[in-house]
Amino acid sequence: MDSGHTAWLLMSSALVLFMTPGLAFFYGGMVRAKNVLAMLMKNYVAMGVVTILWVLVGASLTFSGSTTLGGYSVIGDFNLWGLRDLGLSNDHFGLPYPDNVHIMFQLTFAIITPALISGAIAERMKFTAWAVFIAIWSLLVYVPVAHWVWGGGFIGADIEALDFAGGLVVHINAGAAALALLMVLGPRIGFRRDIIRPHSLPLTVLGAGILWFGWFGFNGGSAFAADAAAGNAFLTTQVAAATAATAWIIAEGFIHGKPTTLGFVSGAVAGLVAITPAAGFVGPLGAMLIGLAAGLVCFWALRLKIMFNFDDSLDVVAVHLVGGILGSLLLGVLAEEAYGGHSGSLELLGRQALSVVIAFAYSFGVTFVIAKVLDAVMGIRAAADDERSGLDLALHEEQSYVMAE
Amino acid sequence: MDSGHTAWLLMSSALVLFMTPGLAFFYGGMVRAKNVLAMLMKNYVAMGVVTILWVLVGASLTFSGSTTLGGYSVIGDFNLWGLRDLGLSNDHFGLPYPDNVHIMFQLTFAIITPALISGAIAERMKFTAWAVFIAIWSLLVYVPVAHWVWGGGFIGADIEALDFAGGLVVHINAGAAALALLMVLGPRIGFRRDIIRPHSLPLTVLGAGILWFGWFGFNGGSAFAADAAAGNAFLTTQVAAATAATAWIIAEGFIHGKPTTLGFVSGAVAGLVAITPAAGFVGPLGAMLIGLAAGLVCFWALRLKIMFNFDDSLDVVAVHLVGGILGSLLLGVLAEEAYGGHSGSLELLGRQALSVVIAFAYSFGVTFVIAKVLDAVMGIRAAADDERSGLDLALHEEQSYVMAE
Amino acid sequence: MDSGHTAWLLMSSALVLFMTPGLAFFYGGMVRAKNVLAMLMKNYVAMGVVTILWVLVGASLTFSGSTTLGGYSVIGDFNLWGLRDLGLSNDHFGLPYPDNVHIMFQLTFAIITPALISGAIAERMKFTAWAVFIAIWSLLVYVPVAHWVWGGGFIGADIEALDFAGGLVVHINAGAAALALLMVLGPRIGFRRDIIRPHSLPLTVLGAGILWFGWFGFNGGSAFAADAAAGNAFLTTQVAAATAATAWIIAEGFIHGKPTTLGFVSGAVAGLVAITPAAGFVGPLGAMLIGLAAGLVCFWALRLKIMFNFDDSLDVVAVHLVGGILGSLLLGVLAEEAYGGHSGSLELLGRQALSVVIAFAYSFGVTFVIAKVLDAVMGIRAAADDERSGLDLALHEEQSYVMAE
Amino acid sequence: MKLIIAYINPFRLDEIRDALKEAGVSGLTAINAQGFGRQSGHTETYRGAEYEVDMVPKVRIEVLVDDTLAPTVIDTIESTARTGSIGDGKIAVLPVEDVIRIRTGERGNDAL
Amino acid sequence: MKLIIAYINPFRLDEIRDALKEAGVSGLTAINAQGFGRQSGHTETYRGAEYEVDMVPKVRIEVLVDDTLAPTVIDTIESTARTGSIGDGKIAVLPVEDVIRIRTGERGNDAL
Amino acid sequence: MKLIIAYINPFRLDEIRDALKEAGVSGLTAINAQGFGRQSGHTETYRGAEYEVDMVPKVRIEVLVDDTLAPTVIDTIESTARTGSIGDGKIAVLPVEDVIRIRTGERGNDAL
Ligand SMILES: Nc1ncnc2c1ncn2[C@@H]1O[C@H](COP(=O)(O)OP(=O)(O)O)[C@@H](O)[C@H]1O
Ligand SMILES: Nc1ncnc2c1ncn2[C@@H]1O[C@H](COP(=O)(O)OP(=O)(O)O)[C@@H](O)[C@H]1O
Ligand SMILES: Nc1ncnc2c1ncn2[C@@H]1O[C@H](COP(=O)(O)OP(=O)(O)O)[C@@H](O)[C@H]1O
Repeated sequence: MDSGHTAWLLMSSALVLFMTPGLAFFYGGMVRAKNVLAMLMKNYVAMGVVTILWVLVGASLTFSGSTTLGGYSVIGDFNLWGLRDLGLSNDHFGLPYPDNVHIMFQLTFAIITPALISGAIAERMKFTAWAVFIAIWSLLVYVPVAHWVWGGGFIGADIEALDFAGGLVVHINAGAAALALLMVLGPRIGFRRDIIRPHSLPLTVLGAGILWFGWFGFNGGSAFAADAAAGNAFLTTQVAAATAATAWIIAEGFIHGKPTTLGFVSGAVAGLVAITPAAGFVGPLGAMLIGLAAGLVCFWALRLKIMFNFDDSLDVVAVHLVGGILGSLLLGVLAEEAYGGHSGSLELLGRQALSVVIAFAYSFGVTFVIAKVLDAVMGIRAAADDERSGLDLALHEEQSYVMAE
Repeated sequence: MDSGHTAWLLMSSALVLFMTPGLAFFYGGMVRAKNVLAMLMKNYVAMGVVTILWVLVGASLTFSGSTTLGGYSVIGDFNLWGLRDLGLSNDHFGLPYPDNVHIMFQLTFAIITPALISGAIAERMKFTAWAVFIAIWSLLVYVPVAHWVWGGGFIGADIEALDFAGGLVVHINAGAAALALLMVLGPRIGFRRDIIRPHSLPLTVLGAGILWFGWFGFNGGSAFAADAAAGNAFLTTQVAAATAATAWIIAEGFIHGKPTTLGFVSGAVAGLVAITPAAGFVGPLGAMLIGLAAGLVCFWALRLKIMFNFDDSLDVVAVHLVGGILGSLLLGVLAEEAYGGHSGSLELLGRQALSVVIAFAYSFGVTFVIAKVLDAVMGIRAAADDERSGLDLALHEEQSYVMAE
Repeated sequence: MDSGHTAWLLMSSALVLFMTPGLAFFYGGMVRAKNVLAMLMKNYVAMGVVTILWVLVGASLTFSGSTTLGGYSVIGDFNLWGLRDLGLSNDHFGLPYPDNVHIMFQLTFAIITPALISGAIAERMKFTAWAVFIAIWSLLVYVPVAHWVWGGGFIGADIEALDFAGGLVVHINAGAAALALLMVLGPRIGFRRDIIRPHSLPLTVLGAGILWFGWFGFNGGSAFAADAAAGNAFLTTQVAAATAATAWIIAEGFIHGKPTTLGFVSGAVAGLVAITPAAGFVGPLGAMLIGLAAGLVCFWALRLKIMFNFDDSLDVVAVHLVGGILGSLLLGVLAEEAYGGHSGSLELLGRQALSVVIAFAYSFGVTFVIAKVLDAVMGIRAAADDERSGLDLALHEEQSYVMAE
Repeated sequence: MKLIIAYINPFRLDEIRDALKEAGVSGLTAINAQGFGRQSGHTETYRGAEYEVDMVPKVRIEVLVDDTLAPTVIDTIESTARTGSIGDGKIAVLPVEDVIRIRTGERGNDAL
Repeated sequence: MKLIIAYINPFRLDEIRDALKEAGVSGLTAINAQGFGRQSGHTETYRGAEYEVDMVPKVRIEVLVDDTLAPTVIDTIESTARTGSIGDGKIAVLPVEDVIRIRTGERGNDAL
Repeated sequence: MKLIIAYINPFRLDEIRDALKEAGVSGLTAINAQGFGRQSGHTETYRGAEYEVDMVPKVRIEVLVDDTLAPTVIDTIESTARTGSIGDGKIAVLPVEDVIRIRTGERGNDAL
């Protein structure tokens, strides 16, 4: 074990954990004032529920052993339940830092992934249903997909698709689930009729700043060491975010006449999403291309919800699903041997495409079923009156802002 | 000296320092809009005053040498005053990182401890009295207690009580002081008669997010190395926070019908407090038990201020005093050899209980006297008119929010 | 390469990057509600534009080779353009961590420097003009000055002036540019006639907290290692910030009768600025003196804009220019051999003074010309109606706060 | 001329404004308000303390109209704002002695 | 019917509302306002610049009542809001021609 | 007595208040409002969705005056608020039956 690598992974874990509050504010600023606490809560609760499940069984099912199906590893086993046998060594993963740090680092990814979904169902989903949903979703969707890609499962081991820090596991996974869940949930009252504006863009901008900051742990930590690969992932992350943000506001300027603050930070997040699978496989110029593509394509993808008439309230599909797919595919073309040992090729692109299809299909399908069942069992949508008067008061008996007392 | 350990302790110092702004916002969101700046200021000023005192004499009195009383070390000496002889080595502490990093790391604990007290005296204490109070309190209360537990004093060396990251030194210490100070200060005008609501829960939620993030430095850094012990402390911290937050909102759901956002973050902080003394001595499952207990017990402890009719405005007693005691005692039972070299036992529990009683009694008693003397000398309570119109304008000539210009 | 040093520099890069959002909020809280998004945007956009330019040519021109003029190195070359040859080694800089980490760390300084300028031109400058301005300014001002001081250029190599973390390169540079730009831009409508108040001091206080936190990466990372020198820089940073903040509010108390929250955080930033060039060259007590001087002198320097009647909206001159000069000069006196290998002397003071004059003159002069040209070409000032109704709506078609929907 | 004041539910504002526009009203002013009335309030809970808050958020709109348009305005507000549940709000009609358009100095009905 | 407007100190709102409730008033509407009057304002200081701000935060309440209840309402507000210090505020009484309850369409006194 | 209501542009408030003070007015109350009228609104754009927002921020001031001062007050507001562009706002004059100063209990003109 090496103290420097350990230090960096500890720090990366803290950074990624901090992204969930960042995401909460990124989303929270975009909803109406009457729903801001409900939005924050839907994110923060993932830090509670997912942690408990991860320690009890999630980590084990993802990273301990393999259960095979037709020769392919599809899930881990229960040997590590409760993390009882983790100890203080690095025997389990053989990484240059302790196993408990690796479990912690991975936990932070397991937390933010379901939290990402919450943007799609903003301002109308019941809190209890949400809490139950993410518990089930973590175990039935996140854990298997993470196992397939990073835990020795068939996407990583057999298809040999690349996913540096979570294009498949985090962004496509969350984006596909968001789409399925919002289809079951239906649009907000007043969708496309009323003006539904962000109540506090400064909160959104703050959240984006925290996300950007935390993403260095997300991608930089995914090198699993404090070395030049981490440095490269760090740098490509910055370049992609910067380029995507800039591209987005330039596109906005052309199309709407004005660059917007929300556009800049949305572009930044799109760039961060798209570089996630690729961060360790491309160099700074490759990252710039990915960022450019992310800024333009995700900006364009905002129209999908108009074209297909679904209420993806905070654009999880346009940013995370589209951005995640984009990055996963572009990496198949832009990967350079010198950075991560892989070169872009048609064959790699094919493997990437296959993995994208699998992750999307699995996440969309299973999430749809979970949502339908939950809706039948407990109802997942808040009452219309509660939605109108606002979820903060209706679901949490709290007022977000009381300015004149 | 080792660069990896140094990197982690530098980072931990930054993280813990960042907790004080986090705490400021955690508290600041809970007061009324007319008092938010005064609340932020009472926290931030600790970063000023305590730093100066620490460099001049505090660090020396805590960590340099011992002055004994009846054979027990009760305080350090002045040899390190002004940190003049600290140099660039690690000779003084013999830790695997430079002495100046250790002094800095410890300083961040000395800053946040008095800041914690400010929640109890919110919305009514004079600023100048507060600034003088924390200066005196740091030297007469924080420094001795920290010396007793961590600086070679009798609690650590003779009673051999365990306190991984500040159950005694930080939380019980601050909680007992909060109780004493609020007794001298009296309740806010309108306590239990008017509706006194948080003015901006999003700020509180943000502050909680920063606290949670920073706490990884608090507990993780207290391993004094970037190793598996740090990793374990990091993980137990996360588990306890998550479990306590979840337990709190479940309890709330049962008792009040709705889980609240403020409940979730309060529970998280309670869990973080309770795990603080134990983080390096228990494993993930032990942490889960401590978190569960913290969530339920601290939630219940909110009633103390109703039962005994004292105005602990932001519940420092229920969260920090009760949580700190809980964690210090449970560690006596749940400690596992494998994690920190100590096993739970009746005997350890006894030592923990004794240390709790001493820390509580000393902090409560001395704080009470300081408060009484200060009140006689300069008056510690703001004028009733200032309290009514709000401390921001009255004490600082500032307006917190000016939205329509 | 050393994993510990790498870990610390990775982390420092993240911390410094996070300072730009921090600065955005520090500034954003101080403007009126109708201009907050425009202010945030002027800061965030630096994270976009400067990153792209840095990767393409900025890093190369600053740190790769030298182009000499009369024997003095005045700029680098284009050999490193696009960072194509950076690879995964540390060959280029020979530092104990990868070259890509060093490029990234330096990038974060290149980003925040132009962002600092935005405080001077708040509430009236066009966004597009600003974006173009920082692009040009980065290449024509930041890059050369950084090369002169840190990239092998004549200030570092020939004058042998000291600048630990950016007194010349960052603060004097930005402060002088701010002065030049605001002279071209002119004062806000209503300057010195209307009451122009901060719209949300909590945002400013939050931004200051983030800045303080990030500054540990700024100064601590500038030791280019996780060692005792980093530890010392970290500690002196804390001491200077604390002392300056405390000194500022005491001065305020004497002169205006009340200490203010804005005063405390302004003092902290002034202290952080002043210690920046000196952090590695003085010890804790030297830092205390620098902090004391910064708190008092920068507080006094607020009057400059009244005396000379210029609208430095958020006091970039008083804090960054004056603070930067102060620190650069005091370091010439207070430097101690034991900390950074240099002792204060008249001769060192002379070298410092010369470097200050050069940095100021160059930045002021070139910025003035850039501003004049830009103004002639595209107009840099928003239309009067836009300024009156607020830049958020006029330039970005966004509303900052929508509280009642 | 009349000043017609209505206390309405915030989420009806857009619809009512559009309906009034169609009914020929040339302007109105809306203000955020807190209303107390028959409509019951709500409970808020902070760290175990339950508060009954009996003020609910309302929007108060006011429209200056000439006498002939007044009944139409009242009817329009009534029919657009009515949901039939408690809290739909009230309309009050006040006499106005004069109206002045600042820009032009026009007075009386011309100023509307 | 009358419309009774009162400008009061914000921290008296709860008490006044409770008193009015007891006095038989069935509803009221409160709005945050800034008042300028004899009550002196305050100084604000930002980075050394001192500003005299002469607008103070007030709450403006308005109550629609029938003519018989009007005097009681005025008395109640007067006695509950009075502290005797400058800034206690003012009450104005305006004539109202009609009141309509939106939910039921009732008019006049019945609508109150 | 009259209640004079004016809907004005927010950035004119300070000037108008100062002018009214000079004109002999002893107090006024200002409220933030959203106005809809001839003045066109603005476009807001959030992630590609363009909204036409036709409510613009206004300040609504109200001044209680005795009958003799009323014309001066109207003139003062008119001349100070006028810029000649659409959106300068409107003034309305309402009859007031009584005014009470809470602090002293004075009534009518004495209460102003
Ligand atoms: N007497 C009154 N004076 C002023 N405002 C009133 C009065 N009564 C009701 N209101 C306003 O009308 C709103 C709706 O009244 P409420 O009694 O709750 O329902 P409804 O109008 O359906 O009977 C209240 O919230 C308040 O803003
Ligand atoms: N002529 C007026 N027109 C409208 N509002 C007024 C007027 N005079 C006072 N007010 C309101 O009443 C509040 C209190 O008035 P003030 O003169 O300060 O104290 P007092 O009512 O005790 O004499 C003011 O802040 C303002 O809101
Ligand atoms: N009929 C009306 N009733 C109430 N308020 C009105 C009315 N007409 C205009 N207003 C207010 O006056 C403001 C200015 O009116 P507008 O028609 O835009 O310009 P102008 O007064 O110059 O004709 C509006 O924003 C609104 O607040």
